[in-house]
Amino acid sequence: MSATSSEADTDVVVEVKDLTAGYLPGINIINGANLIARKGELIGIIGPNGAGKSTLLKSIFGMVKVRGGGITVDGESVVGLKSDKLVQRGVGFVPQTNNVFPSLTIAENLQMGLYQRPKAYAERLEFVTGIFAELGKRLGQRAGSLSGGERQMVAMSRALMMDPSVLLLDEPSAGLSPVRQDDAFIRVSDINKAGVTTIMVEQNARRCLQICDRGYVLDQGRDAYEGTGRQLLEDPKVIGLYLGTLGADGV
Amino acid sequence: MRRPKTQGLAKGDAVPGVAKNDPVLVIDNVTRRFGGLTAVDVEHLEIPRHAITALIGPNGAGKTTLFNLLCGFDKPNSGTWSFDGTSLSGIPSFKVARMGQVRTFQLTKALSLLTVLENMKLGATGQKGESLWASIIPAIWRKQDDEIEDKAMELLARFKLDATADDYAASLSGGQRKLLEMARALMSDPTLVMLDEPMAGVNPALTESLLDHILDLKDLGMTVLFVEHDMHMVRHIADWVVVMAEGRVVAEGPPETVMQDKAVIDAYLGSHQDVDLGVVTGRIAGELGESGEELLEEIKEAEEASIAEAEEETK
Amino acid sequence: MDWGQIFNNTAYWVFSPETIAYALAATGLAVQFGFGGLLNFGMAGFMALGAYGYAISILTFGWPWWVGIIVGCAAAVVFALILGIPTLRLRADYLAIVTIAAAEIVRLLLTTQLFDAFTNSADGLGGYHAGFRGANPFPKTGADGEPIIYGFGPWQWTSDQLWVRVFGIILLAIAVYLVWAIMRSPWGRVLKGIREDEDAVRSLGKNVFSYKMQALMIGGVFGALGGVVFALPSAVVPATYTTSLTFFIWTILLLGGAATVFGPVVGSVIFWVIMGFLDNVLPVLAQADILPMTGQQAATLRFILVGVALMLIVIFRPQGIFGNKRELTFVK
Amino acid sequence: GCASGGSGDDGGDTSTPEARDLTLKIGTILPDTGTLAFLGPPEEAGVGLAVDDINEAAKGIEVGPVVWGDSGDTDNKAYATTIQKLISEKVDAAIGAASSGVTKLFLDDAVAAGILTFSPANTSLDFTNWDDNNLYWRTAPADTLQGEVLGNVVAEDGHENVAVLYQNDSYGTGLNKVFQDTFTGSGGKIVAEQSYNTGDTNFDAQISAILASNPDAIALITFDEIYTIGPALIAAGYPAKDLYLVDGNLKNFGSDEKWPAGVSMEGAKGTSPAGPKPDEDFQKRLNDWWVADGNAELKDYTYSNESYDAVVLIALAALAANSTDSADIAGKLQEVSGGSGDGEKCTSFADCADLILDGKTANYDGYSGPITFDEHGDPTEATIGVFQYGADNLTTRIDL
Amino acid sequence: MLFGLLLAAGMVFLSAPGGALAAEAPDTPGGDQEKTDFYFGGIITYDDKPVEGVTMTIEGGGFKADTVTNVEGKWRLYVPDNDDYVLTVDEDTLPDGVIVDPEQLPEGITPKQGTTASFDVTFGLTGAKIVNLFLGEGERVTTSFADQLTERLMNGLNFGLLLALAAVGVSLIFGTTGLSNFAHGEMLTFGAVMALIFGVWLKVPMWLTIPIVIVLGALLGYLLDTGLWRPLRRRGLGIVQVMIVSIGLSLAGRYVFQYFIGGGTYQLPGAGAPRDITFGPISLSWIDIASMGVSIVLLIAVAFWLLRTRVGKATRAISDNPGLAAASGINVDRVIRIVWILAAALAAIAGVLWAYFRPGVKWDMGVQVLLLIFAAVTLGGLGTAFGALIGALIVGILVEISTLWIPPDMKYVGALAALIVILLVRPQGILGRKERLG
Ligand SMILES: Nc1ncnc2c1ncn2[C@@H]1O[C@H](COP(=O)(O)OP(=O)(O)OP(=O)(O)O)[C@@H](O)[C@H]1O
Ligand SMILES: Nc1ncnc2c1ncn2[C@@H]1O[C@H](COP(=O)(O)OP(=O)(O)OP(=O)(O)O)[C@@H](O)[C@H]1O
Ligand SMILES: [Mg+2]
Ligand SMILES: [Mg+2]
Repeated sequence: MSATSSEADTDVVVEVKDLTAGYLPGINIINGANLIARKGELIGIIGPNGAGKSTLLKSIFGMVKVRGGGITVDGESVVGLKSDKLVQRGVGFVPQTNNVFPSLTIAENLQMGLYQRPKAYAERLEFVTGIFAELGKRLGQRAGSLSGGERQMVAMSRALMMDPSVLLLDEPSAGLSPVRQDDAFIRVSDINKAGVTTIMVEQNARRCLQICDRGYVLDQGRDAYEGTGRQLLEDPKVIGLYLGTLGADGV
Repeated sequence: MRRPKTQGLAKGDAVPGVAKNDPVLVIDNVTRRFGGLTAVDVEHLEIPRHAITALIGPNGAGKTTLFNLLCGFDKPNSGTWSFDGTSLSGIPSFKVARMGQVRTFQLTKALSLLTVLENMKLGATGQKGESLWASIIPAIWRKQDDEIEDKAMELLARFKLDATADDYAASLSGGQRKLLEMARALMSDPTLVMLDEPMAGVNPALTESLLDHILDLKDLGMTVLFVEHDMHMVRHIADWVVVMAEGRVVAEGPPETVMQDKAVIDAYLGSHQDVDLGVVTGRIAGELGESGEELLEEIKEAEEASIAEAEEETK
Repeated sequence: MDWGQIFNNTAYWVFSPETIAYALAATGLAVQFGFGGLLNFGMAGFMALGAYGYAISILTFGWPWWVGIIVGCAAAVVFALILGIPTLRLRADYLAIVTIAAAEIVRLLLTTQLFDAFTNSADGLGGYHAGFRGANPFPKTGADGEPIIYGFGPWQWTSDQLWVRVFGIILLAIAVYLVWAIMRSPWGRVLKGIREDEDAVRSLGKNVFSYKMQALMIGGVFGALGGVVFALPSAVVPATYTTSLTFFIWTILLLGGAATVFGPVVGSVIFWVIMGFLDNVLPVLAQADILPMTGQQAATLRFILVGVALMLIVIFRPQGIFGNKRELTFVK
Repeated sequence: GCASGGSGDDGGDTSTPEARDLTLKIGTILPDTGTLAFLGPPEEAGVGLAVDDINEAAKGIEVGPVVWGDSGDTDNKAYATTIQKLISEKVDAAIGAASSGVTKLFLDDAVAAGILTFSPANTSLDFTNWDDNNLYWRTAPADTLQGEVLGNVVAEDGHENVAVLYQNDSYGTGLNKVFQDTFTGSGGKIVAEQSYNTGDTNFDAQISAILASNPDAIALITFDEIYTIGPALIAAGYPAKDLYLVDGNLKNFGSDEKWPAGVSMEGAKGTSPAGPKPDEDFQKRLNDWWVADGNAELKDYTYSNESYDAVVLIALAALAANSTDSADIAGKLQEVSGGSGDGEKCTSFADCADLILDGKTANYDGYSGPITFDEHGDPTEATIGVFQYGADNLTTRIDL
Repeated sequence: MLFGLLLAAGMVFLSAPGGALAAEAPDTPGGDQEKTDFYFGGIITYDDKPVEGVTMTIEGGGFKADTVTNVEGKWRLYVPDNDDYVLTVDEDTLPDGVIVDPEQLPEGITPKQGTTASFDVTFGLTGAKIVNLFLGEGERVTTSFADQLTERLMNGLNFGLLLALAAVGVSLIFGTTGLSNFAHGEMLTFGAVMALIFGVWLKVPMWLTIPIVIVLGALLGYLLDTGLWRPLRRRGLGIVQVMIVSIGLSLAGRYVFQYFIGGGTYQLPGAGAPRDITFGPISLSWIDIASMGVSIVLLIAVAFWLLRTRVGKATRAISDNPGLAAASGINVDRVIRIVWILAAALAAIAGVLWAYFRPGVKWDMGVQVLLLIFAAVTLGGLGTAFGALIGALIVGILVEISTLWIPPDMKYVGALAALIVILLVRPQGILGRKERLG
């Protein structure tokens, strides 16, 4: 893949090298994927359904067994580390599905986000409810009874609670209403600007590519295209295969 | 390439609760409360037949809850509704589905340890082999089953799931599950199909081709009611849009009109659909434009408001 | 140590009425749990009803033996109804506790002296064999008047014993065939769908409750038949139908593979072969002072080892003998 | 079953005594595991000691190594594999089981295989008319006799209002019924009647109900549950002297580490089938045998007498029949027990064997009493001893 | 009848004085007569006091004898044979105005035609027949229903509290891992057996034994988790599979106990302490009070732990979604291990309390309450620890009081039936909550 990655590259935060990973024996879902996120970068990953985007994030986060290749965070290999160890290293993750604790209240969900540093709760809560004001009013409601979009907000907030230095987001905007989507993207961008290296998987591909520094297109477990957000956004091939024309006609 | 929208659905002006010329679903005074929260409070709503209706509204507006009520998955505190002229209140969910009103779930319900194909075949209605006695004798149901399988494979191909037909549904990715959920609902040739955010998480390129399929279905006489947050899609295929907020129907009408509605824009759409977020966030240089500035303004305001609120609470 | 004898005694369990009975009940459980996802922990109750239905029909009412079997099955169906109507709406794990409790209630009702006239309370019933043995098609004695022994090697039976086995195996074969047939039909597909997510199946227009009830009944009838086969060569004693019996049936089911057709049969054979083998080998080892323990401790050790063996089999072959490994990746 | 009654009679003429050379194979199916496991050791000790005694006497019959088997209980189903083991080992007789329920479950198998089943402890009436080809026998006397003695003892002590706590099984219900009939027939009243199921471990509600009826005396028809019920009753302040026990629970608590120290049963009475010979010496021999076999000391002697007598009777019957065929033994069992009515009393295997070898008819009366079988294989005669606890929590025989 | 049946209780032969002419009461009943194998005997009381000096006559088969009741009101008349006899009470010798009231005769005995105090009497299977006459209005004081109820409620509370200790553990395990731990009964037995080993066999004082048991219980939990459950989680075994493993463990564990302590019942020191502390109708022993005290203290501690500590909340998070819990930085394995340690320690102490409550230590004492524990957990709402507490109290009390109305051999039927009924009304259990759909 990209020749830009070199050993001299000192501010690489997350590096995925020739990764192979999968669930079922004998079937690799990720087939030699490569990815680099430098300090403070906002990386977007797009691709068709079933391409392995979520699997890639899960492998970085230690939730899928890595079969080959390497993953480093801050220069150290994290292959084989369990999720809670990665959290200790400041990596936060919002999964695509099942991303809240249904029987816990919103407040408790958020507390879980801060499991390793309970003292900072009040401060972080303020930050998070600043983004999703709805949640602040319903802290006592059980997450299991929330609407789809509300869940998504809780999921995002939970990951933001811990003030991570690397943030992995799997389709954070799915199910959010248009205003909330824009909000979410802008927030992600803000957070990223504040120094949080962010890797975001999105099917809301245009929006994602608009704000990200660099983007990857993942197809069949390997990166098919790579470039700055703009390059991809305008690449006719990418448009034809992955972005579609619906959002582009600007009705 | 764009197909014409069905026109003349309503009997009068496009106001909330307007009567339709040929309603398939009529809802009256349906309310559902959870403790102190009124999640659904719909006075009157008609869904036009042979048309595609979009149900939009902010998160937590009560859209999914309304779906649950209409399909018998939840019991309302009050209200009546009828489908095709038959009252549905108190009818158990499976009967509702048999009558031709089929739904999908926003949080997908893939039948994990069934293969994708089996998931699909389960969707077909009127299967002879589903009665216990007939099931013992394959001769009774074999032929029908083969037909169902053919149909399922066809749909799967359209939804780009044919390669996974023999995999367990549990092994599908998030987006693939959404697709399966929708494809499965279509197996039953419903009169009215109710889709809860069918395209959330689906790749935009695929979405586009699927929309064509939905339009085909309409041409075949099916009625579609769907919830969606993707305005491009709504604009593209919806003949009619119903907007819900805080449980009520606050607006309805053809997409073009509704999306110009100030209240709808304020509460839901935001006026910045076409703003380039890259510019707004200052990541790339470019014309911010009027609406872009507005957007920034709004966000700042909202933030200040919530901070103020939080401060008040802490005091 | 006479390994030949130990082998023979162990091989006996391949065709024992107990094996057949447990296999039948486990097949019933396969329908209920393996395919239908119903956590029925009351299998002992169904078996008890089958056995008692059979015995009471004969002893109290003087009905023919085959009517007794029908009555046993009918009792199971009624029990399934009574149990199912209120409880099939419960969440799966609640169902487990309710069925366990219901089966215990059945056992206690059969034990109490309140219905002594029918059940002979804790003592149980026996001596109802005449009818069944009368229907035995295999001649009991040869031309020379000596009793005929059927079979070969470790499997040698009198005509009555053979008849019990043949009859049991016929029932089992029918049950297995039925399960095989219905589970590959659309009916089975719906049932499996219900196992995965009821609401999804409901949304597709299937009457979930009715399917669950059918599964509960079919499984219950197989359980009752298991109870009958268990009772055919022996007696019915209420203390037989404890929760342990249910647990053993569950273990058998998982040994063979929960959602499989032949799993329960193989599981039952494994279970009884282990029981029989350990019972034969342990005391011998203890007597030969290879195991430093008393005979009584050796007997106790058997159950320790049975427990450990069950654990190990489940641990190292969690999907069961016939189960599909692939399924395991996705279990919750 | 129906014994061939006449066969023993023509042995009376002065035919020359013939020497015997028999080898008898005995198996046990007694509870080593399960809820009744506490009954296993005394019963097995009884069997083992009897075998030793028989072999030592060397009267032309030798008992081969015993095939020890576990009957377990109805819960763990150990009996199922054990009976098959005994069948395939081709034993002539199986000693067991302790519980009537368990025996019921395997009896048909044993009968089909043609082995003699001989229980030292079954009391269920159902076996009397069981279709058993005359192959089922037992030494435990019917409860009827003990129940009546118990009823008389309680009545004669002048108690008017009595409560009963009994186990819901053939043993408990049978004994309870006879006890109640006798007791009410002599003028007393049953003021509370509580039962529990085999395997129950908590008797609180029952005890509370019994105490609430304020009984003058309490009859406890239980097995090992006495270890729970006894202390609970005494803790509740009920006087030990008004407690009445039965053979299932009449134990020497004083020498029993399982009984809580300091809980005195002084004055409590109990009934138990007992032979004419004193038990102390016999129990010591049982214990010695048991310990020599590599076990810890025996705590309990319930049904050891009956087990011992069962083996002796089988051996005597084999000797009398000059055959170790199960059916032949069964044919002689009634005779050697004295059931034919013309036997000469004898109280040990050696003595009885000598009689038989002399061509006479023996009438064995053993440690469990004057055993006499009827044509069903049920013992018809028994001596029921009455015992009382002293300050040392040990029983002494006080026959009224 | 050739008397094939029976024989006599009396085997002792004394050299009795011959000829029985009774004017004076003998010291021991029947001491005035020659002993035979057959006798009639009895006692005569009036208003619960023995009546002395009543003349009793026996006649039949050509034999006749009489005797007089002694100070205790007792009499005994030996007869030569098992035959039909007539027994007569000389009503003149009864206190003034007292007659033999036909109402108060023993069951099955009626006066002979034309008499009020002569009866036909026969022997049963034994050589003794007792005819007791309890005359006058004996007033019996029984415990009133209300008092019984109070007493049983107290017992039920005690039982419920110890069930709760176990149930909270089961509930926590279920709540965290989804596992219905069928081996929990053995964890109770473990505690009791350890108390037996240390408190009785090694003679460690009880105040020291209890902490030792708790520590050993915790150790058991730790070992089970590291040695068994955690590897199973690693292998990704399904919950039903793990459940079967717990069933196997239960079987193995139970028989391990039987292997070492045999099939008998043992008592812990202090078991059977007198119930001498009374409050109205309730009488308790100091053991009861200590037991309830221990339960309450431990339950409060657990409640505090659950409500106040983040580990408590983490248990629920893990039960919802272990993957997400890990993604939140929760060390899932560690929390689960803590839960096992806690549950096992609670179970061990519950086992000791159960051994005092029954009383007795027995190899299968744990399984006997397993179903009740599960009933409690379910009743309260699966996975809610506080529900388990409430459920346990309900079950404990139900078991204790239900036999006021139903036959005692069905005493568990009441509690189990109540469980079913409550679940029908509240399918999610008492404190359980419904899930949202869609
Ligand atoms: N079981 C419940 N208990 C309590 N509140 C509930 C329950 N179900 C839904 N709600 C609340 O009702 C409101 C409406 O929820 P609903 O799921 O219908 O929203 P929606 O319009 O579908 O939103 P979205 O677009 O985010 O999916 C939400 O605020 C939700 O929190
Ligand atoms: N738990 C699983 N077991 C087996 N296979 C799986 C599992 N999860 C995903 N897969 C397979 O891996 C492939 C990639 O899945 P993944 O979830 O990574 O896709 P994705 O790119 O995130 O798609 P989407 O945009 O739909 O979320 C899918 O084809 C799916 O079949
Ligand atoms: Mg994904
Ligand atoms: Mg919704």
